[in-house]
Amino acid sequence: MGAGGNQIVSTDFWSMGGYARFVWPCFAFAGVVLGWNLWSARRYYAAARLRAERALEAAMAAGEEA
Amino acid sequence: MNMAADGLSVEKVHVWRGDRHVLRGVSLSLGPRQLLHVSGPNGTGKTTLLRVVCGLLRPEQGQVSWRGHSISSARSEYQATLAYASHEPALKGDLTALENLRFAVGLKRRVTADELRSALQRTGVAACADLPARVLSAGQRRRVAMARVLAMSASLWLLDEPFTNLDAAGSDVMSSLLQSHVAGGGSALVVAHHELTVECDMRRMELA
Amino acid sequence: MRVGAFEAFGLVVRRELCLSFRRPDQLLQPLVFFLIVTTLFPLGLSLQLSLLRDMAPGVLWVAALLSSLLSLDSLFKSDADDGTLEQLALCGQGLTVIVVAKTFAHWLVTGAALVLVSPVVGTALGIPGAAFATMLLSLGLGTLTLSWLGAIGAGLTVGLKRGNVLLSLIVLPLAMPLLIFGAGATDRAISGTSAVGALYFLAALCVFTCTLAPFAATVALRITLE
Amino acid sequence: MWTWFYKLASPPYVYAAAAALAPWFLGLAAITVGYGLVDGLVYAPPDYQQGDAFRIIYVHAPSAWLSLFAYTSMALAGAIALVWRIKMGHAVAAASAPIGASFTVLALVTGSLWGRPMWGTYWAWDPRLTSELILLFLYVGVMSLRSAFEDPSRGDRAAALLGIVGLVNVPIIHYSVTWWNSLHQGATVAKLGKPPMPGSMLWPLLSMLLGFMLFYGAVLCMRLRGEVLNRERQAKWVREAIKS
Repeated sequence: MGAGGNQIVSTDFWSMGGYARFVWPCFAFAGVVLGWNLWSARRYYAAARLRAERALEAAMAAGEEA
Repeated sequence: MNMAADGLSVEKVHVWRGDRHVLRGVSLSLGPRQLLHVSGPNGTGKTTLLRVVCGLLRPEQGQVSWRGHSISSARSEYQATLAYASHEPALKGDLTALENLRFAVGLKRRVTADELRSALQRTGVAACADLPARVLSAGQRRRVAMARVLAMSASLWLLDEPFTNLDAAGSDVMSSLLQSHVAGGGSALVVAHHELTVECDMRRMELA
Repeated sequence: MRVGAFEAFGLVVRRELCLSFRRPDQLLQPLVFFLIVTTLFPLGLSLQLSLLRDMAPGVLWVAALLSSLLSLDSLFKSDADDGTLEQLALCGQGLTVIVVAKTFAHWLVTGAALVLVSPVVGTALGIPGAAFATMLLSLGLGTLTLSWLGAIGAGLTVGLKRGNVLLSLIVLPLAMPLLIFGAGATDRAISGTSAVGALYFLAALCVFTCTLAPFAATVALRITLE
Repeated sequence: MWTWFYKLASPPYVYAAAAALAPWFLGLAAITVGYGLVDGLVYAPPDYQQGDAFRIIYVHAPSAWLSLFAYTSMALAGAIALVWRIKMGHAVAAASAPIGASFTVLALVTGSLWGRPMWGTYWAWDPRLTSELILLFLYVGVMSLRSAFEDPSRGDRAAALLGIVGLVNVPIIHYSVTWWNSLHQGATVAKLGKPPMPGSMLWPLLSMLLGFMLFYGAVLCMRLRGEVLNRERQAKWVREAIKS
């Protein structure tokens, strides 16, 4: 699992060599963006499907459906 | 159909406006010395059909061809042979009637001021040739638009509700112009709600 | 005896100029806006000419950009509203000739006028006379390029209700290289170093935009005219 | 060969293909990003200059690359749709835009957080970040133009044209911003470039990049199904798909 040895002790890992204030927010925000993409894609698909179903009902109601 | 060989033919044109299926497989053909009167309730796509025929709107499906060639291949040559009068008279308010004609017709063919004045004369608005279009009444503006169609001497007339805002005299002038145009070998596609009193080879098409 | 393309070009330019000069007040508005915006900066910053001179190229160019943007809306709007744009599109000359003529006439009336007024603004902002030549040249190239970028934006947004906000949103990012090289050239001219490098880039941008934009603007208008 | 291209143009095929591919893309993306994170955060040695702050590159570089990649694929899909009148191209362009915009925001935020220790401020008009910001403006322009039209097919075509014009301008903008930056600041300020990296640092970066690309593929497929449904609502096959 990866070339460089694990010379980073777990307590020191979280401090990120003193830059924790910058590194972790970056990765957290990356998680937020990836999560938002998945959530909004799913929501967009669900909304589109709903509109399609409503159009189908309207068409059925209008007797267009063969 | 040899009629389509030297005239306009529209085959199974489909147009959607968003979700509305505005034109459902419309077909028509129009040869020289023929007038086609298109009528139908509002919103059935009469204006859309005109815009497809004059090449402004490309249909999703279907074909429009003029003298055997598809209009999308030679769009500007085709548009040079037609005169389109839309629902509005399409005049610049700040320009005089004569200037409006000069700039509109002058783009299609070289034309002298006298020819333009005689066209205005024939539609009965020669008096307001030098008045700015904004001071003219709706009927006068419609007559100026009629003069523009006349001055273009196009072989195909596409007219959208040409009789709106016209009084009795104006309607007679319009009918006689249509009749002489069709008799002279031209063809015309007219969108109108009411009956047309034009003695010529006239067919009617109802858009449902 | 069909009318040739050049003759049609000349006729449309004459039509646009005739229309513009029928309403001279509308011609003055962008110029007055240009003057107003440039007077804002000294009020907001300071009246020492020495300080103003450092900011002058940027101020001048931002003001020129914004006032040109203001007048872009009128490029197709009035014709689209009264239906004459369709008549022009259907005159058998092809939409590109019409777009080129209208944009060129629009530049003459707005961009060129701006360039003529800019010496007044330049002196007000402390730009030395020696730098005027470069400033005028860079503004001329810049406003012409902007008119063409604006023609694409106006073609896309002319049919929309709140179109002019969207027009600025679309055109400004594309005009940023213009601002960089334009202000850069004027800045160098003021500091006495040779501004030829920036002017070459500006000229390249201008030629590039003037050759490709007409086709993009034609496609844009064709989408709107549908 | 052409049947493959022709199939891409038929909405039901695209709809079904997107549904099938999405989970694969997502799974592969999870694996590669997981590996990249662990390898990048734990095993990669700290940079001799920036220490552990350099690890931000494992998020900044892939998102900056993706923001440009998504814009290019949006513009090309739009161009194909505009020229060959293939409606699915517009669906792909419409699906790709928000993903690209979100990655641009991610690149900007991570870029400024990374810049803070180096420049002392969150924003120092670094040429790459400035180009990224202008790219975000281009995204917003295309997306708002697409939604400004009532008729979706005209909105699609207008956005496709703006996408092409924007794509042509991206290199011009990037070059002129770099020229402008070198003019005023000179090259002394350490720019956000990728420092020359040994293998142990490079592998996590490549796997994060691959992971982000796969993730983009996954979300694109998911959004694409919604876009296809919106555009084909009246079609027969949609009714069968809905009923099943």
